[in-house]
Amino acid sequence: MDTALVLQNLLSPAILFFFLGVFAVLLGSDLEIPAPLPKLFSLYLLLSIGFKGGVELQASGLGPDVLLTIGAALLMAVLVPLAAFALLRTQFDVFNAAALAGAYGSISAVTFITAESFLRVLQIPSDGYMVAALALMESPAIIVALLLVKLAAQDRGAAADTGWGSVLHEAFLNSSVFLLVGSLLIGLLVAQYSPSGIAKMEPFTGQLFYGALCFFLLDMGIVAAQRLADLKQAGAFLIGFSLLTPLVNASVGLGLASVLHLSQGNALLFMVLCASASYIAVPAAMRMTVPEANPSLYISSALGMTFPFNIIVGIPLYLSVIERVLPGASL
Amino acid sequence: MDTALVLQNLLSPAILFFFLGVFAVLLGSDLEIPAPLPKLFSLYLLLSIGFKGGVELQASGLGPDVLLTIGAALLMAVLVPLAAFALLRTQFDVFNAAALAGAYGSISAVTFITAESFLRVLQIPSDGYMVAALALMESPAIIVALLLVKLAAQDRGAAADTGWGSVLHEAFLNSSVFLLVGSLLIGLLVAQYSPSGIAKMEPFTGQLFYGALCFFLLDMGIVAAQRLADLKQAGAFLIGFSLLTPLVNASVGLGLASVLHLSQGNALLFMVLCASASYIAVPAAMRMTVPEANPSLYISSALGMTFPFNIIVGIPLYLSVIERVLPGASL
Amino acid sequence: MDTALVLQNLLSPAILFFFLGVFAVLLGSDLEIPAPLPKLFSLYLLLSIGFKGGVELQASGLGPDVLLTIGAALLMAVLVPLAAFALLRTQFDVFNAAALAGAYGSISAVTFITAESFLRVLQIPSDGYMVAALALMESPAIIVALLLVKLAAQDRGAAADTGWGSVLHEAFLNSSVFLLVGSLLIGLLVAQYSPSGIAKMEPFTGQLFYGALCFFLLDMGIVAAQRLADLKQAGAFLIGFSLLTPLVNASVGLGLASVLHLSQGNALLFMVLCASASYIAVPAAMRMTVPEANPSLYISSALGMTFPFNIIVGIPLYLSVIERVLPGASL
Amino acid sequence: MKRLDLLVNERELELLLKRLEQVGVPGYSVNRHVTGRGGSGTVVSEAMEFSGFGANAHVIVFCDSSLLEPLAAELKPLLKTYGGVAYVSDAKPL
Amino acid sequence: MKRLDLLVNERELELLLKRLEQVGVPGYSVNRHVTGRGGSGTVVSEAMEFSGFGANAHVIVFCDSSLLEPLAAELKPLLKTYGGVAYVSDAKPL
Amino acid sequence: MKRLDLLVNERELELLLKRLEQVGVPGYSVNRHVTGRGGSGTVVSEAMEFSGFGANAHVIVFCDSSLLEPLAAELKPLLKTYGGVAYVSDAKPL
Ligand SMILES: Nc1ncnc2c1ncn2[C@@H]1O[C@H](COP(=O)(O)O)[C@@H](O)[C@H]1O
Ligand SMILES: Nc1ncnc2c1ncn2[C@@H]1O[C@H](COP(=O)(O)O)[C@@H](O)[C@H]1O
Ligand SMILES: Nc1ncnc2c1ncn2[C@@H]1O[C@H](COP(=O)(O)O)[C@@H](O)[C@H]1O
Ligand code: NA
Ligand code: NA
Ligand code: NA
Repeated sequence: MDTALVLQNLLSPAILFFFLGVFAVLLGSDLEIPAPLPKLFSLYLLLSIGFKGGVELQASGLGPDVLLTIGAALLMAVLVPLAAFALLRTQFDVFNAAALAGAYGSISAVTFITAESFLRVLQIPSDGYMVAALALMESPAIIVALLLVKLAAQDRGAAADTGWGSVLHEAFLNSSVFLLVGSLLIGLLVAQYSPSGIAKMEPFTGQLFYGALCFFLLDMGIVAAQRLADLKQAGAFLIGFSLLTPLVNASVGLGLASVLHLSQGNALLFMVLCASASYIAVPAAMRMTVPEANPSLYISSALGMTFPFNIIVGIPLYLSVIERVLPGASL
Repeated sequence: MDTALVLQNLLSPAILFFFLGVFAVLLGSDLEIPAPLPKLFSLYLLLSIGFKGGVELQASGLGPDVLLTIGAALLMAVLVPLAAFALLRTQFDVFNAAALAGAYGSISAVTFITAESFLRVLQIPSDGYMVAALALMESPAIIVALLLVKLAAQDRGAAADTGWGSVLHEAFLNSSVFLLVGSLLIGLLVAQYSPSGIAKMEPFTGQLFYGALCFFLLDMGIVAAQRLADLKQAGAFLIGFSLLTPLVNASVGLGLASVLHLSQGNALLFMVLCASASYIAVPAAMRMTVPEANPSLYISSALGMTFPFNIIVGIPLYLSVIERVLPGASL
Repeated sequence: MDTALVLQNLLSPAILFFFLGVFAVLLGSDLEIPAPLPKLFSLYLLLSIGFKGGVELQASGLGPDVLLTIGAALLMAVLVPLAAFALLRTQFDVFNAAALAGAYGSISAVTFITAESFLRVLQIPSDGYMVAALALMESPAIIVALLLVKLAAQDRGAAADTGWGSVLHEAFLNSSVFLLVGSLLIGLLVAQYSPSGIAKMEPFTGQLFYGALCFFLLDMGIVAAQRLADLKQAGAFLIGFSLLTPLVNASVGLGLASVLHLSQGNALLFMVLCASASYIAVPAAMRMTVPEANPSLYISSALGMTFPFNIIVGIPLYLSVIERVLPGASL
Repeated sequence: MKRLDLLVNERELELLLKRLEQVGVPGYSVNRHVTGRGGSGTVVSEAMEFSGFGANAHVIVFCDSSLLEPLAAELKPLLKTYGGVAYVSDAKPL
Repeated sequence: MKRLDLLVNERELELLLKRLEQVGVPGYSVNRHVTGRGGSGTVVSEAMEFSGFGANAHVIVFCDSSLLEPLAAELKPLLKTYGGVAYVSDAKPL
Repeated sequence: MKRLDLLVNERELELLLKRLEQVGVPGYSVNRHVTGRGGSGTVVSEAMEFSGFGANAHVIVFCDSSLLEPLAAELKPLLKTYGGVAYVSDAKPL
């Protein structure tokens, strides 16, 4: 693994502020980012990444490359939860296995954003249509997880509100999916019909973006470190799962990226999408539709372990592998 | 009505984010901008528009044109609530008629800001002193409404705190009037005595402005759509009133603008001031001084109907009329 | 005192927004910046000042000048609370005297930031390592105050959690110290190892800074004016103390600055550090470790009197003295 | 002792607290940003806090039962004018 | 009259309020952003509000005691499925 | 069963919750950002939350009456040192 890349990542403001949040908890500082400020930053990041992605998607168009990449993303969003469920069932009941599978089949937008910022520092280009892949990978795993519960636990008693209507609602209309997709569509429309709007949005969605990401990662460091304590109780299997799953999924992602001849930048983003786990959209859906599952299992592993692993170790690791495996990939 | 203008407006980021908020409610997404974030954005917008208006007002000075325009604005702020009251009394009791009249006699700063952004996209100039007109049009209708209540309902019982002291207090010191006027004066002072401060404020009050407006309009879309449901219960008369009043007031405004030889940009802003209704300053005052009125009537019609009508249909409509009626108006 | 300097300060946006907040309270406007928005701005200001200070500290290095200045800062942070305690004991019990001494021995980051902005308007340079002095002056007075309580009130009963562990914890890990020092270290590391990160942070930590300061000072004006009422009850001695202490401490600071041949800009920042009193870190610590002290004494004098005095009168006054006393000081 | 729970709109909070102080309650606690639905059916939501509407405030007063009568005299006209509810329960210090 | 205190996760709030309205309570007050610890030991903190977790909501209902039975019938299944607690005390209008 | 209402400054909340857990309460709910006025006349306002002052927290505990005595033993010294109030009422599960 390329030490220069690792250091470049570790010593970027984004990761250092994440560590600052982690240390605040470990050292017992009373530093906190009071609610609803973290929500402000997460709404802002989703709105900005969506808008910018839409603008770039309009520029790149929906050619066969784009559609193939998106198809591969959807494939992973269905396969990963199925495979994860099979593995998790060896240790957990149907409900917890399905909820965890849903989290790991879906994605983390902040991990994606951190990877994109990393690429930008290294001046490695990537394409705006990867944001469309991001948006489309959020929901399928939620549906797969619910399907698994319905199939595997047919006698669960009709306690929760688990009709298909409400499942699809949770999958496609939960706030983070809705805001991301909506902003993407707005970016598309503005780029097509009202391009002067792009420049007017730029200081807000563009220039401010990296600083706001750092501020949010400071908070993410705090909550990830708080969750780490929970995770200890969850046991060795789940800790191993939350560290190995990103590696396995990233490898499969790399294979697909290689088959699809993705550029190095797009390949990294694709691997990160496969490797990351959801701690916003999926928990929100699972808590309503699979209340039998223990939320501290799925949120603590996704947020306390997989998220830090990906942004600290994963991103530079995946890129250094890409540089070896896809050296001739079109930049 | 000029289709290009309509599309230009409809497909601007500001209006598209407004629609995104509306759709969030209509589709049942759980997207929300938690309190007090909307307040952050509304404070920010008032502070910025005030400051920039003050800076420009100092540049333009208080010539006869400026004073005449401001005089016309004050005239409208007194006439509109009187006329509206006469009409509304045919359907509502004194209290509700007066509160509604107050809302429609006053203005909506966000509608003004949206119109100004629209002008900027079209590169049609407008003058900073229009912000002074905005500031001065907020309060008079509050006083007129209270006067009407005092005259028409002399036997109301001394329940509410309705002495003149508290009425003037509500009219001139409520937070939105106070912040707008205060920031305007600060802009004036800074431009006169400490002009280096203008450039230091610019990234905050200038560059960020449009993006922050879009974020706020996302929230306004959510609350407007929530209010729409209330409005259905209020009946056809009020819905008609909330759509026709802006058109009538804008027409009178156009007449005055034409008499005063306002430039096209200033004429649009003037029409928008006449056409818009208050959902911040006036409800705040009415709830204290006319507690007998039903708040969901005045806030739902101003926020759920007149506001969306103005920013979606009104602004491009008024401008296309201006382009026909005031073609020779000085740009 | 140089009238031009005074006016330059009084008519800067920062001070004018502070006054706007003061007037809001005095006139009885309902303007408020709802929680946790003030916290957002204070976290942002600490993060930004720390980060930028770290970047500049890396550039200047830790030469003997820097170390001497920091040593002088630490000296003041120990001497001031001792001297203040001796004086305050003539009027207050041990607990209140120690808490007040702690507040005045520590510093106010916002006063420092306001002074720095003032220098920037006048284009007088100052050095980034002064932020290190700022960071290091926050904690010592907390420890001194606690030592004084332990020595002077040995029979206080073990009610509060006042072991050394928790005292050091309050002194060095309270959120404002932690965020400032952490951001400073991040700035240092980024400047050294990942300098491309500086430019990416700039729009957030740099361009936005002055506007955000103005917004925060609007809130500070509101809370300072609210505190003023409390202070009246505290009596003439404390009012005198809160106005004279900054002058005395600034004078001692000026002496040290002159001995150390600080530049004019650094000398002003040093005087401001000596003259300012803490209303964030110290009250947070005192309320836990000296619960016997009356918080409204120390927070009202630091926030309601000393803070406004320093930013309105102190900063231009200190600079005009510097211009006379240190005329040949290296710019 | 008694516990008094008051639910009023935030805009009337100042007025209400002034009356409480006049009656001489030993203290009170205020929880703002409360939402709800009242007798008139009006829904109060956080979404409108940015506007002139505000949300509700929940005021809790622990006081001697002897204060209930003067409190009722002071507060009932206010509640009648501006809306809001007031309920009393028993409580005793821990 | 009675006072009913409900503590549930914010995500279930909509469902709960719908049931309250079905039973026909005269009103309710909602306090969101409540944190806590429950029977399962799970700690709810404001720090997770940005995520899909949300915080708790505290719902207060003042109502006639005759409503307690239908309320129990409507709410208990909900509390059993999603967690949360419900307690009743005596209260009377001021 | 009993309902315990505690009002303390947010800065002491951690200490208080630790004591509650030591006594073994079955759960608790915390409402932060509460303002108020206490015996000493000090007004706590949201405006000072950015500073070292914080606001108050309102902690509600539903527990068996047998826990009241150990709770009083643990909490009273804390309340005496740092201020705050504690009141008990009757409550029963819905
Ligand atoms: N029965 C009730 N139980 C709990 N809270 C209530 C009740 N009735 C009214 N409220 C609260 O008091 C506020 C004002 O009530 P009203 O004046 O009836 O609209 C409502 O928004 C609720 O927050
Ligand atoms: N004994 C209790 N006293 C006060 N609040 C409680 C109690 N038990 C549970 N809660 C609240 O109800 C929420 C859900 O409880 P549970 O379903 O037991 O996890 C907790 O997060 C607490 O806020
Ligand atoms: N009688 C009371 N009723 C309701 N809340 C109270 C009462 N007394 C004190 N409090 C609350 O407890 C906090 C601390 O009280 P104290 O320690 O007396 O200053 C106050 O800020 C109030 O929020
Ligand atoms: Na994934
Ligand atoms: Na109008
Ligand atoms: Na000092």
